[in-house]
Formats: sequence, C-alpha cells, structure tokens
Amino acid sequence: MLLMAGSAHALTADEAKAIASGETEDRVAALNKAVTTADEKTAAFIQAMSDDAVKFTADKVFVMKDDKGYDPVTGAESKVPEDAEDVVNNNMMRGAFDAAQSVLKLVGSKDEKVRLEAANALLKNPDESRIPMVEKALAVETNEGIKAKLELVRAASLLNSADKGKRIAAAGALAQSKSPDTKLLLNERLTEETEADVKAALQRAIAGIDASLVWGDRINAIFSGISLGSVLLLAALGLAITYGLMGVINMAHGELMMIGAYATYVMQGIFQKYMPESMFGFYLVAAIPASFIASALVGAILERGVIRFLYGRPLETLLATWGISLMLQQLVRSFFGAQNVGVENPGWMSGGFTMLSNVTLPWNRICIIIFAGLVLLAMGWLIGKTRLGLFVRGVTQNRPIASCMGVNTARIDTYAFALGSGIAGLAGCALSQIGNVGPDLGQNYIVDSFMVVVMGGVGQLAGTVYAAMGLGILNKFIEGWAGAVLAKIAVLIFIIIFIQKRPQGIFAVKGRSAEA
Amino acid sequence: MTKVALPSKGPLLSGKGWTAFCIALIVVCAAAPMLNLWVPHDSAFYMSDYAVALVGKIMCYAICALAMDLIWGYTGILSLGHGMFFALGGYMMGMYLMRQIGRDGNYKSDLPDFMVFLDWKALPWHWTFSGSFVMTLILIVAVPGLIAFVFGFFAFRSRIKGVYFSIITQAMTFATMLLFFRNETGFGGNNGFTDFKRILGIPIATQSMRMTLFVMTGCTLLGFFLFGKWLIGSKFGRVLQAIRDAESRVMFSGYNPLPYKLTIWVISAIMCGVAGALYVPQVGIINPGEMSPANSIEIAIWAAVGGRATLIGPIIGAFIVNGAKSWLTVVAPEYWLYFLGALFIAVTLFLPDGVVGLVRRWIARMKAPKRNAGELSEGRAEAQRSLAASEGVEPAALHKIAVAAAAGEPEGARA
Amino acid sequence: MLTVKNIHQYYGGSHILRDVSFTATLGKVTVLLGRNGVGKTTLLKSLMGLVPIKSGSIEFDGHPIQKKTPYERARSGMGFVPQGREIFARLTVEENLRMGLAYKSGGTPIPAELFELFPVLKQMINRRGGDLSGGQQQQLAIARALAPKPKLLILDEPTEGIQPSIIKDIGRVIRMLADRGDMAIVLCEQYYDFAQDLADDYLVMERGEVIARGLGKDMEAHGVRQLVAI
Amino acid sequence: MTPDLMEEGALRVARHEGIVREGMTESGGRAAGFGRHVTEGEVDVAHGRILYLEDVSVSFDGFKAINKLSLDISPGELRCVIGPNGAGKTTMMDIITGKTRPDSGTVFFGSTINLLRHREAEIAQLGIGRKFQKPTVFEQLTVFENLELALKTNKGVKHSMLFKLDSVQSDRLAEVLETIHLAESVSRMAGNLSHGQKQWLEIGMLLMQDPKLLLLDEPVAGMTDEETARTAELFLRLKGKHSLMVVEHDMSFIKTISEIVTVLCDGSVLAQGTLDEVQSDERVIEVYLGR
Amino acid sequence: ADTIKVGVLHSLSGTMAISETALKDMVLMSIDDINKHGGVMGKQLEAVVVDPASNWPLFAEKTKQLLGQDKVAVIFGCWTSVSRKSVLPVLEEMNGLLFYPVQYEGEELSKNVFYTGAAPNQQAIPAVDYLMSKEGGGAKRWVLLGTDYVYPRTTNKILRAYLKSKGVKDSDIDEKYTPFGHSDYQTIVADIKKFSAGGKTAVVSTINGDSNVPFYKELGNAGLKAKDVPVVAFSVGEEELRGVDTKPLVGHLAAWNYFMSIKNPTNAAWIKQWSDYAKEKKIPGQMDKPLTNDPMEATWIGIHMWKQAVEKAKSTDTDKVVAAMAGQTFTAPSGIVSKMDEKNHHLHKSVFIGEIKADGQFNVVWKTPGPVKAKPWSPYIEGNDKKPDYPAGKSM
Ligand SMILES: Nc1ncnc2c1ncn2[C@@H]1O[C@H](COP(=O)(O)OP(=O)(O)OP(=O)(O)O)[C@@H](O)[C@H]1O
Ligand SMILES: Nc1ncnc2c1ncn2[C@@H]1O[C@H](COP(=O)(O)OP(=O)(O)OP(=O)(O)O)[C@@H](O)[C@H]1O
Ligand SMILES: NC(N)=O
Ligand SMILES: [Mg+2]
Ligand SMILES: [Mg+2]
Repeated sequence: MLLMAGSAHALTADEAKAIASGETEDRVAALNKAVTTADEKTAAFIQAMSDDAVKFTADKVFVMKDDKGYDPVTGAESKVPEDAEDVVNNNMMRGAFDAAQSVLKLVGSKDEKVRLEAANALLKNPDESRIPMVEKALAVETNEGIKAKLELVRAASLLNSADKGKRIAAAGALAQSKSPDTKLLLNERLTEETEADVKAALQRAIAGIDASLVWGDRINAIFSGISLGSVLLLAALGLAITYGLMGVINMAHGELMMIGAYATYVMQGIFQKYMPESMFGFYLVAAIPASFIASALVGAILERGVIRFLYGRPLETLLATWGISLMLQQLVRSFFGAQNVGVENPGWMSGGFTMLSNVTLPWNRICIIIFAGLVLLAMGWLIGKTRLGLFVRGVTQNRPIASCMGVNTARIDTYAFALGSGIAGLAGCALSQIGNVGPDLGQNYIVDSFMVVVMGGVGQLAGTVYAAMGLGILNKFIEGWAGAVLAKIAVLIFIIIFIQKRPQGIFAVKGRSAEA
Repeated sequence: MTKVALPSKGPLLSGKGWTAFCIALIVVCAAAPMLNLWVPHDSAFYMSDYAVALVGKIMCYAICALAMDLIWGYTGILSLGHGMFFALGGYMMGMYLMRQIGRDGNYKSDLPDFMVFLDWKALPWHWTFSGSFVMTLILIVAVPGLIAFVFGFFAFRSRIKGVYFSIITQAMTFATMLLFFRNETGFGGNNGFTDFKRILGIPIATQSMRMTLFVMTGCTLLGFFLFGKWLIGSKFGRVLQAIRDAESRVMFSGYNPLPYKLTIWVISAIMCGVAGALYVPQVGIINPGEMSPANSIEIAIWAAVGGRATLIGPIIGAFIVNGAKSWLTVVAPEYWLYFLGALFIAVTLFLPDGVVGLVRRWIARMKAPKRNAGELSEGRAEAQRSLAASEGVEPAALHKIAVAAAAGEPEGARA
Repeated sequence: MLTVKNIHQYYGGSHILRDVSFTATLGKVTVLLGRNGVGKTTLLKSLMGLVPIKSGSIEFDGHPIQKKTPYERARSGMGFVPQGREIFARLTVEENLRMGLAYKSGGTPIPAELFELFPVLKQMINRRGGDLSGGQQQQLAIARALAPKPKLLILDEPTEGIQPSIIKDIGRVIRMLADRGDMAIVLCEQYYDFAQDLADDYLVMERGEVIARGLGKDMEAHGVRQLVAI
Repeated sequence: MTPDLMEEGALRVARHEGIVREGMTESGGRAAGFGRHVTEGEVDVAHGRILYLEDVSVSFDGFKAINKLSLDISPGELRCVIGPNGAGKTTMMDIITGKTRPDSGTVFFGSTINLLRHREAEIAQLGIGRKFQKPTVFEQLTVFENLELALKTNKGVKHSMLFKLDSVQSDRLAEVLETIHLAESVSRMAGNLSHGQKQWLEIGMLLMQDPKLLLLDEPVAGMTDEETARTAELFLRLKGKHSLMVVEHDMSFIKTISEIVTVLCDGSVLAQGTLDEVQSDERVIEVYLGR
Repeated sequence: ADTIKVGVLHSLSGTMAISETALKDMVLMSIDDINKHGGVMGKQLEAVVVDPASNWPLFAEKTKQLLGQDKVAVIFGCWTSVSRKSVLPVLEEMNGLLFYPVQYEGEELSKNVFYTGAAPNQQAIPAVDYLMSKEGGGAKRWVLLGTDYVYPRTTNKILRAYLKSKGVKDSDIDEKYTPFGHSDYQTIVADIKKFSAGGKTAVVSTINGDSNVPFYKELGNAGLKAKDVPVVAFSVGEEELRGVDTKPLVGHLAAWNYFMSIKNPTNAAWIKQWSDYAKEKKIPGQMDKPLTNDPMEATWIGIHMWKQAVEKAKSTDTDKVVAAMAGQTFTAPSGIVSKMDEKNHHLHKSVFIGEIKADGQFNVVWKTPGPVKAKPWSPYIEGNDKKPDYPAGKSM
C-alpha cells in the first residue's frame, strides 16, 4: 500500500544509478528526490542499498540476492559482470537511507512500534523538505504518542525554516521534549542563528531541557557505580573463598577468571558450529555452568597438585600461584593465540533499556548486576548455611583438628578451592560480556579483587560486598568530575586512608577470636 | 649448681664468610673490569658489554631483594610497594641525567625535551635541585626515605598488619604509577626519562663509565650486605624477628614496635632507592612501569626463591630469577614463562627455605650421616640419652646445632 | 580396644617416642603421666594420626590403623581433646559442636546431655568459640569430642585452665562414661590427684619411654607421684 | 642430683604434708638479683597502692565481661585472683596492660600514672609485666635470645643496635636460665619447646624484665605438681620486692602462695579474703569450687 | 657466516603480546618468503627471536644482546613508543638498525631507525579532516579520548592545535584520558552522550589496544550510533576488532594506511600468503581466522625494503644500508608503490578511512588521492618549523 499513489512514479534506471554511485552529496540528493515519489520498487531498492546488497558498473546497477544480480527497475535477473563494484555507504549515506525508509514506513507500516521508531529516526535527521509528508502522516495517525512525536518532527524540521516566527515556535515546541536529541537540534541551530530573539528562545529551550536532564545524569552515575561495584564484587567473590577463607594468596585468581571467560568463548563457538542459529542467544546460559566447571576443574587440579602442600604457609602460596598464573597465561596464548578473542553479547543482552531520554541502561550490565546478586546469595547460603560450608570454614581454620573430627580435610580443601575457582570462572563469564577476553584479562582484575577482599575484611563476605559497592560508587562519583585517571588514584588513596582508620577492613573480626 | 654456658655472639662473618666476601669484592672491583676492558673481544674470557650491563642490572635488583628481605624475611612485613621506592630513587637520578643532556636533546633547549614539547617555559618546582649532583645524591636517599617514613609512620601507628599492610603498599605504588603516567606530573609521562648522555659531564656510553657504574653497584651491594649482617646480628635485628613472631609479646616486653618497624622500613626503602639510582644510568631508562604492582611482587619473589631471612638468599634469588629470565627469553621466547612459572612452583614445593635452605640441607646431609648412623648402630635409647645429657642438650637440639654449624651461619641469621 | 605396640616417633632427627606399647580397654580409664616435654602429647597425636610414627603398630577395635588418616581414625570412633583446646575460633559454639558431629549424618542433633554437662555452652551457643574464656573453650573442646559418642576418647590435659567445680564435673563425666562400659578413655594429665582418682590403669613416661605402668589403685603404692616429680 | 633439686624435692614433700614454712621465701641469696630498683620513673606508691582499679566496665557486643570492677593491690603484695571460667580475669589483665580499652572506669598504677593513657609498650616499660594464659614466646628465636630481649634495659632503637650484654646482665641471664630449668636448652628454638617449657620460658622473660608488678595468667597450667611447687617457691621469693597478681585455678597452688584471695565472678568482685575465708563462702563454693 | 641474522624484538608475553605477537609472526613469514626466493645477496636470513616481555628496560637490554652478542644486521621490532625510546640510545651507540612498524606520535628522527608506520599527518589529521567534511558528518564538537600515555597525548596536542587552526573553540573540544587497561567506560560514554547534545560531535579515539573492547561494547550497548556520534580510532584495526561484536559498531571509523579489505591483487596475494603461512605454522588464533592489519603491512614493507637496500649496498653495514634505503620503493599490499623518503626515514603512505562493517572488516569510505609524505615534526607544534627533515648526524 502506498500513500502518495497519485504522485508516485516508478523507479528509473537513472535514479537507481544516481543513488548507488557518485559523490555522497549527490547520492543523498537523488535519494531524497526519489523518496518523495517513491513506489514499491523504490522502497525495495532503498532497502537493498542499506543492506549493502547492491553492485554497480559504469552504466548499470544490480540488486544482489543469493549471489545473483537483479535489475532494480524490472526485477529481472541479469548477469553481473566481473568488474562490478560493491556500493559503499558511509555514515551520511546510511543516515539518509534510514530517514528515507522512515518516511516510507511512517505511512507504510501498520505496526505502531515501527511507526514510532520511524518518527524517532526522523527526529534525528529533520529536513524541511519532508514537512508535507510529515503532515500527511499526522493527518492519518491515530496513536497519540506517535502524533506527539510527529509534531516534534515537524517542529524540528521547521527549526531551520527561513521564517523567524516559525523558528521561535519550533524552539518552543521542541523544548517540550526533554531529550538530548532535541537539545542537539536546538544547539545546532543556535550556532547558526543570527537573530537575537530566536537565539534567546533557543537558549531558553536548551536551559529548560538541561534542567530536566540532571536527574538522568544522576541516575546514570549511580547506576554506573552499582554496575562497577557488581563487577568488582564478582571478581572478588571467588577470592573471598580462596584467599579470605582458605588463606591462599591466590595470584592466579585472575587467570581462573580468564579461564571462565575462555570457556564462555568456547561455548559460543560450539553453539555457532553445532546449534541452529536461533539457539545462539542461549549460548550464554550454557556458558554459565561451563565456565564454572572449567575453572573449578583447573582450581581442583591446582589444589591437588600444588596448593595443598602449602597450607599454613600463606606467603609461599603467593610465590607458587604467581608461577601458576604465568603458566596459565602462556598456556592460553599457546592454545588460543595472544590476541583477544571475540565474545558477543547474545541478542537479549545487547542494547539497553531506555529509562529516561538520556538514561539508557545497557542490558548486559543489568544482567551482570542481577547475576552478581545471585552468585552472592548462592555463595552466602553455601558457605553460611550448609554442612559443606561449615566444614570449609572449620577446615580452613584448623586443618589437623578438623581431621580429628572426622572431616576428610583434603577433600574439603579441594572442594573449597574448586568452589572459589568456579566462582572466579563465573566472574570471567560475566566479564566476557563487557570487556576483553584475552590472555591477560586476569591481570586487570587481580589488584582490584585483592583490594576489595582486604578492604572488606579478610574472611568477611558481607565486608566484601560493602567494599565492592563502596569502591564502585566512589570511583564513578569521582570519575564524574575528576576524570578516570584521577578517580583511580583517588580511590587508591582512599583505600590507604581507610585502612588507617580500620586496620582490619570494614568488617573486622573484633575481640580475641581475631587473634586465634 | 652447674654453670650455664651462654652462647657467645658470633663475629660479623665467619672466617669462610670473610673469604667469600673478599672474593666477591675482588670479582666485582677487579676481575670484571679486567675481563671487560683489557681482555680481547674474541677471547673466551671476554666479558661483553652486554654481560656487564646484565650483571650490573641484576646487582641492582639484588639490592632490592636484600631490602625486601630485611622488611619481609626478618620483620615479617610484606611490602608490595617496594617498586615505588626503587623507581623514586631512579627518578631522582633520572632527573639529574635529563639535565645533563643539556642542549643535546631533540629540541636543543635547556629544558628536557618532554617539557619543551608540553610548552613548559621553566622547570617545575620539583626539578629545582636536579641540576646538582650532590643534591641528587641527597634526594636519592631523602625522597624514598621521607615518603617511607610518612607512610610507615601512619600505617604502623594505626597498627596495620599482614595483608592489610601489603595491600595498602600495593595501592601506594599503583597510585604513584598512575600519577607518574600523567604528563602533568612532570616526569615525562609514560615514556619517562631516557636517552641519557652523561654523568658529571662524562659520557655515559663509554666502557669505562659503564665499568665504573658496575663497580659502584657491586660495592654498594656488598656494603649493604655487610650492613644487613650487622643489623640483623644486633639486638635490633632480634627485636625485628621477635616482632615477626609475636608482636604483642614484644610490646608487653616493653618495646614499642613502631620505631623498630619504622626504622627498618625506612632503611629498606632507602636501599631500594639507591638501587634504583644505580639502575637508571645502567639500563638507560626509567618510566612508571617500574612502579607496577607486578614489579614489586617480583622483588618479593626473588627473596623467596633465594631464601627468606637469610641475607645471601635474596641476592642469590635475584641472580637466579633474573638470570633465568634473561637467558630463557632468548633461548625459548615462547615457552620461557612455563619454565619460570615452574621454577617458582618448584621452589615453593621442594625448597621451602629457598635455594639457600636447599644448600644448607645438602651440607647438613653430607655431615649428618655419620651421626645418624652412630645413633642407629647404638640402637639403644639409653645410650642416646646419655649422649644427649653429656652434651648438655636435649636430643632434639643435637640435630639443630649440627645443622646450624654445618651451614656456617653466625647467630641470628637463621631461616 | 586400643593396642599400641612398639611405636617410635621422631621430630626431625630427634627420637621422641621410644618403643611405646600399651593397651586401653573398654570401660577403663588409662591415665598417662609424665613431666613436661616427655612426649605425652606426641604419643596422643600419634594415636590420632596427627604425627606419623616411624615404626610399630596401633590397633583399634581389632583393625590396624597406623596407616590411616586422622579422619578415618575419627570415623572409626576415636574422639580427641587436644592440648591447648584448639577450638575453631571463628565458628560459633554451636558450629564447633556440629564440627564434632562431622562424620555423623547431616541431621544428627547435638546431644542434649552435653548442655547438661556444660551449661555455659548453652548460654553462649551463638558466640564465637574464640571469644570464650580459656576454661569455656576447654569445656567446648570436651563437648565437641563427646558429641559423636566415640568408642575411644583421648584427652590431653583436659583440666588445664578449668575452674575446680568444673574439674570435678569433668571427672564425674569421665568416670561415668567409663562406667557405662562402652568407651575406652586415654587421659593425659598433669593434675596428679585428678589423675589418680580416675585411673584404672596408669602409664608413666620419661624421655619418650614408658618407664612404669600398673593399675590405678596401685599408684600410691608404686610411688608414681615421686616418679613424675623427678 | 644437684643440691638445688634436692631442696626442691623437700619443698614438694613439705607442701604435700601441708607444711609450708614462712621462711622458705628467704631461702638462698638469689633473690637479691631481682631487687635492683631503678629510681627514674619510679612509681608513686605513697598511698599504699601499686595498682588501683575503680568501677571498670567493658562489654563485648553487649556482653558485660567486666562489670564495675574495683580492686587494688598494695606494693609487694602477692594477690591471687580466682573465679569461674569466663569471670573476666584475663579481660581484667587485658585492661591493665592496655590491650583492651575499658568502656568506663579508672585504672591507676601507683597514685599518679593513669594506665588508660598509655599504650602496651609504655605500660610494660612503666614496670608491668605479664604472662599470657596461652604461653607466648618468640618461637623463631632461641631460649637465650628470648631472655635477652626481655632484659630490662633501654628499649630504644639506637640502643638495641649497639647493645652488648655486659657481665652483670650475663650473670642475670644465666641465673634466670637456672631458675626456669632451661639451662640445657639455651640454644634451642623456643618454638620447639613443649608446652610446659614454654610456660617456664615466659616466666623467665618476666623475670628478666624485672617489673614492679607481675600479672600472671594461669602460670602453672600444664605444669607437673613438682614444677608447680617450684613456681610457688619462686613467686614467694619475688613477693615483697615485687607485686604480683596471680590468676589460677589450681587451688593447692593458691593455697601455697596466697595471702589475700580475690574471687571474681561475672565481671566483678564476688568475695575477697584469705583462702580459708573465701573457700568457705557459700557463693564461692556455688559458682566456683563446687561441692 | 652464510646466513644473515635478523633480530625480532616483539613482546610475546605481558600486556603488549596481544598486538605484537602477530608482528613477530609476520617477520618470520617475510623471512621465510625472502629465503624461498633466494635470500639476501645469496645468503639465507636467520631470525633471532627474543621476548622483551612488555618490559621497557628489557627492550634496551635485548637490543644490546641482539647487536652485541648475536650480531644481527637489523632489528624489526617495538610497538609502543616507550619501547622504541628505550632502545634508541642503544641503537645509536652501537650503530644498529631498527625498523619500527607502528603508527606513532612523531617528534623523533633517528638515523638508526626507519619508521614504516604513520606519522600523525599520515593518519590523524586526514581523519579529522574527513569528519569535518560534510560527507564525514560535519562534526563541530570533538571528544579527544585516549589512554593516558605519550602517543595519545601528543596526537591530541597536535589535533587540538589543528582544530583550533580550523576555528574550533576550546569549549568544543573535550580531552579525556583513561588509565592503561581501563575497562569501565560507562562514565566516559555517558559524558560523550551528554557532550554530543551540544552540537554535532565526533570522537577521536587513541585508546590503546586493550581498552578498546570494553569501550566499544559500552558504546554499542549504550546506543551511541555511528550516525549520531562517529568514533574514529587510530589504534583499532582488524586485529583489535577480533575481540569485539562489531554489529552495533557498524559505521564507526578508523584511519590507517592499510586495510585488509582493500581490493587489489597484491593485497589478495599477500593475505593468501599469510593465511597459508598461519595454517602451516599452526599459529594459534590466526590459523582459524587469519587477519592482516596496518602494522603487519608496515613490517612486510620494511623487511622487503631492507632486503632491497642491502642488495643495493651489497653490504649489511648500517651506514651503507641507511644510505641505500633512501628512495627505495616497494609495491605495498595497500595498493600503492610505497616509497622510503629520500631523507626523513619515513614512508610515503596513502591514508585510508574505513568504516567498521558487521564482519569486523573495514569499508574504505575515503582515501587520499595519493601517498602522503610524513612530517615527523608536526608543524602544529611550536618550534618544529626550524627542525631539519632528516636525522641529526646524518650526512646529507
Ligand atoms: N614440632 C616439634 N619439633 C621438634 N620438637 C618438638 C616439636 N614438638 C614437640 N617437640 C619436642 O618433643 C618433646 C615432646 O613434646 P610433647 O609436646 O609431646 O611433650 P609433653 O609430654 O606433652 O609435655 P607437656 O606436659 O609440657 O605438654 C619435647 O621435648 C618437645 O620439645
Ligand atoms: N572479644 C570478646 N567478644 C565476646 N565475648 C568476650 C570477648 N572477650 C571476652 N569475652 C567474654 O568475656 C568473658 C570473660 O572472659 P575472660 O577471658 O576474661 O575470662 P577468664 O576469667 O579469664 O576465664 P578463664 O578462667 O576461663 O580463663 C567470657 O565470658 C568471654 O566469653
Ligand atoms: N606508537 C604507539 N602507538 O604507541
Ligand atoms: Mg603436652
Ligand atoms: Mg583467662
């Protein structure tokens, strides 16, 4: 179905060629022209163009489909010569295609969501020439929300109108939408505006928008603090067991995280290779147990092979685990290469949740916050409430006596270390969703993890949580006004000073049991 | 009433010890220069410039390891921030060396190149003394010493112990590293200082200058070694070890641990600073990477590999680890981390007292069999007991004393 | 119940236990006496498997156990109250007692009689073990060993640091346990009167060797007190 | 057998026969070594008290371990403190030595020194020595070095760098070694001593420290009766020149040494008096001695 | 000797291994290639590989060793500027020769070094020009974002001066730095978003390799699209994108002198050679997904030009080779005939601007009409106008 049936005319070969090749500006002009009189063929061609599925030669354009060329005008299959070139679309061109498609969708689509998106897209790329179309769309639009958006689009399009009155009115209208997009439009106009009263109107509008964006900034800052905190927490939780409880100064903790991340990568590969495309999004679900098991296994091997000979000699564990960490890093380099490997967010974790016009909370971070919470609860329950947890705590405090109570200490040690390592693996799995997966992934987190565990008070799960969240939020708060480098320095200095005040961390064990 | 025989304090070094010390001194001051300067290059005995540089560098590291051992091995305080003191000493020396470049830099200016590049018109305040060699020497000691003093004073006063101390020292070096990375801090940012031309007007890139630095480093190392020996042998050293074992007992015995810890901490920091100052002209570069937490951990590792709470151990450890590193990165560039990692694991598993501990056990075993055989052949417990009684010690002590004697270590220097 | 034959033990090069042999029988209290440093603790630790023996055999309930790990020995029914209490400082009193029940199945309740014996433990059930006073800790250590109802109870100086009334209670408990007839008890003790009161059999050690042994009722006659004193 | 040991043996026998003669404490000239008082930093005991606690309270997470405790000790006194497990005896010593800060109350050493204003090391230097309930010695040092460190001298850094044992001090050390029966073990690592030996070593360190007030937390725990007797003898010798506060559960030991016995219960004084008096106190029997 | 030794000085461990390992393999492949074609002057090349482990002083030490012990004729190596600065004095003292294959900040010229990567004017300035153009989006405001070290700082200094010369106000430039290994770009991305509401904004990223992945992931998820705020990066190539899900990043840009996606026969052949080599040697990572990038190309060009120069000089003597290097040409995979400048030790290079595609490759959207001569002494830095365009100490 087409809106402008009367004026629509079929796509011509010349038009197609003008859109496909030449200087970008000319192509945009040709496109905008074609859109005003678009028919279905034009729409299909524009779609193909924005999919990069078009080739051209000096005199002909081909729409490509399954490696075959079709004439965009006639739709007939035609042979593509060897020397045909791919179309190249740069950002400007892509923007133009988006706008063109939006115009077409605005009236062509029955789906309200599509129309709303189209309206949003147009708002980012307003053009006075489209006003008639927008008005037509307004006339038939029934959805209030979309109508309001379209009003904004019209106002935005009028912002560069030659008529001063229209510009002032447009500024007023745009001020109603408290979003960064409209602010950008107003600002852009402001740099070009010469008339004083229009300038004033623009500035007023901008100030109004600014004021209402403040809350969004605050939410952003807090969210990013919590998010950083949850990352720190995940990184530190495993260490809270291997170091906090077991007393192993585990310098290979980071590498255990790295193994979890690589396990996620491997799981992704397996899904890509053996699973239907539609299942790909679930690779991460499978990667969670996989990363836990992979790291736990490595941890168990380390404990059996090295660590268990070193209980009661914590400083020696530093040396041995340092050696282990070097070897694990190199092992990964030998297997996977020194480069980073790519781990994708599954579809459901891509993008973000738009909370306010200037607050988009990325799904991957939201998921990690939730994940960290779940891991924390599970671990707290396991350590605090189960028999296994009791044995772990008992054994780590006094190995010989625990064995006299009938506890198989060697086995419990292995379980405990494997558990800590497995949690590190889970952290690695989570981190693969926001950062690098490479051989030195672990090195970036080891210092932070230790700081968190120690600041919380060694052996204090609750302290670890407080420290992680505290440092995360503090870091982001300072970063907001002093920049990332100074923020990091400030946080480190804060830790130094904080420990002066509380030499045993936030949750110090008080009293005589601390000395025992 | 039997007269109690109190153990007498051993000399600073045993006879054998002095001999070994003198040999080391001769090697450093005479043999190495001769092999480098006067032996023809194609001779098998020629000590290449590369070897001189390498050994010189490792001797600097050995000083750090020694410093680490005083604070960690003997006092039980693990510092994960000694890299910072090392780098600070290095930076003090580096500033002087940068000034000595004079107008020979890229920009032909009196200011160091990086300042010209940042459009600075004058030296920042903290470069005030960088022109004077004497002031530089003072600063090499004073800056690490003062920072260590302030940091240590507050930390020890707050009774920060164990890992808590380790972690804040790590935070300290990490923060300083980030600070020095910034160009605004005025230490050349990430690149740090390099391209040095001369010291005291004498070109650095000459063999004789290099040899001079080498000899100075060697003598400093040996000097610090003797100093450490003396310190640890004194009652001061024993208080340190007592603090390590039972700090509360030390306090209830009337010692305030604060000045003790602070003193050894500052001494240790200064030693690292001096090592850094000797290191910079020899390797030709100082940059904030030296303050990365990993570097400080490595210092501790040298000490552990060699053997903690012995003075010779850390020196040996520094040579073994760094020698292995230099060698393996060439012969097995893609596998050396496996070897190095395995070395660390092997040392902890099989040599709990480091290489020195191993050597001691060997020596003890060489001497012990006779004694053990004797004990076994006698067979009867009664006889053993009377032997012990006649020696005036418990049977358990017999063995201990034999081991200590065999290792030839004077009092107060046990693992 | 427990038969120890010719065991030898060394620390490093020094011979700590020399050819020690003895038996402990069900329903009897075997008391081990000796001066400081003669190797009593070492002997008890060897029984538990905490220190390895060089030679000799230990038989418990008819099975040789000298090759077994401490936890296997515990599971076969040996309970241990170590010298110096060694409670789990950062576990609560309740958790300490649960550790004592480690090899029992998950839901096994803490026997209520323990709290009758040591009421203070009930009172401090949620306090951290390490915060208790020295004597309270000692009581906890005994209760912990009793919790799984062992067949053999080994006590290393259980009265150290305990107030007199509770020492009496402990004495009564030990007597009672022995008299029930289903538990053998090995008790190492410095407190001579306490030891003598409880002893069915006694052993005196000197420099790692058993130098005297006999029935508890003969202790006075054999001049054991003097023996320990020299 | 040395005459020394024979003497000890006699004492042991005497004790068991319930005869403890007064004069025993004066036996031998060895006590002289402990009597050298240094005048500087002298504690003011003009008011007849060397230690004075008033209304001291401390609680841990809401649990009142010490509850309005008041107690004083005169110079030269040997005070025994008994009380049920958990009565607060060790906590009281923690407070006196600066290890624990009380929530309220005053603690004076002599009549001029407010102990609450001082840190552990200062308190030790003022002349309060302490033996812990759990023996704490420097495990990695030899017996000799343990004693040398405890020796009463200037404990500053510079001084200890340059320190050398002089002959008087060596003699002192040898003497203490004899007293604690560790002469044979001078060169052994303290960590390798048995429990009882460590107890002795810790007492030896206190002797070396030569404090005016000795706080002894269960000094004979884990000792044989014979050694207990020796300890008793030692304490009796020390008293007069030194003030002692001894916490013990060994009633026969208390009986040997006691003058005044303080019974602590639930963080405050329950009873005080001679041993006989408190032993017959119903409340003491109820909470402590048992029937 | 019947072989000529060639030093390979790239970090195989530590933080820089991520980038440098591929360069080591590229050197080895080039040597393989040269040896297969008869070597240099009839002699086979022999690689001496060492691992300076991302430790800057170790670079100097290894250089000493390569030149002094192993007597290598030339060294191919270094990535970071600081590593190059560290070896420079050693090279000059021992008169060694280094080929440095990475884009860098300029402000240096040594007669012992040939710079086969880009100087700022061969990368940064054209990129900014493009973004300012209507076609590139007509950016008015600029975020200069980098890792806190010399290359980004210098580049940004030059860019700031350049932008000012184009009439951009200081308030329209936001310079931001993050520490090495920074992995949390939430605040930065939020700030960019905020800043970009003030006018058409472009981001110039000099973020160092390792931090790019978290940066781009954040960018993608926060919904900052290339159409709205394009990011042009100077240190992000095919290799760096290996670790990124590029779908949300389509349209962001990079400026280089080479892209793997460039279509010409030389490049096709070279890529094939590399994939074959990677498979044959089972190079981890590369054998499954072989990638080429700009520094690899620069390495390849460098080693071949060195071969040509040695053959021209008939000697591996540093001075003779340096003299013979002047004006050497080589057909580069980027599709041009690359020329070593007669004087300034830098290559003449074409500049390409590519947009990231969904498959992790780049779509070349703009390029210079021809090779650009390097200006190691940027004219936008005060005092550089008087600098000679040849290394000091070199007889000209
Ligand atoms: N870990 C050890 N290393 C070396 N020797 C030790 C070790 N533990 C104990 N010893 C020595 O072994 C001997 C026996 O010690 P043990 O602890 O068994 O004595 P004990 O009879 O229990 O003494 P006490 O009554 O004082 O507890 C002592 O001489 C002691 O010094
Ligand atoms: N840090 C603490 N936290 C909680 N409770 C504590 C703490 N320290 C001591 N207590 C409690 O205070 C009380 C007094 O303890 P204290 O050790 O002083 O007793 P004591 O008189 O020395 O007993 P014992 O004779 O058994 O050694 C005990 O009930 C103990 O549980
Ligand atoms: N030269 C660089 N990219 O550091
Ligand atoms: Mg014992
Ligand atoms: Mg107590």
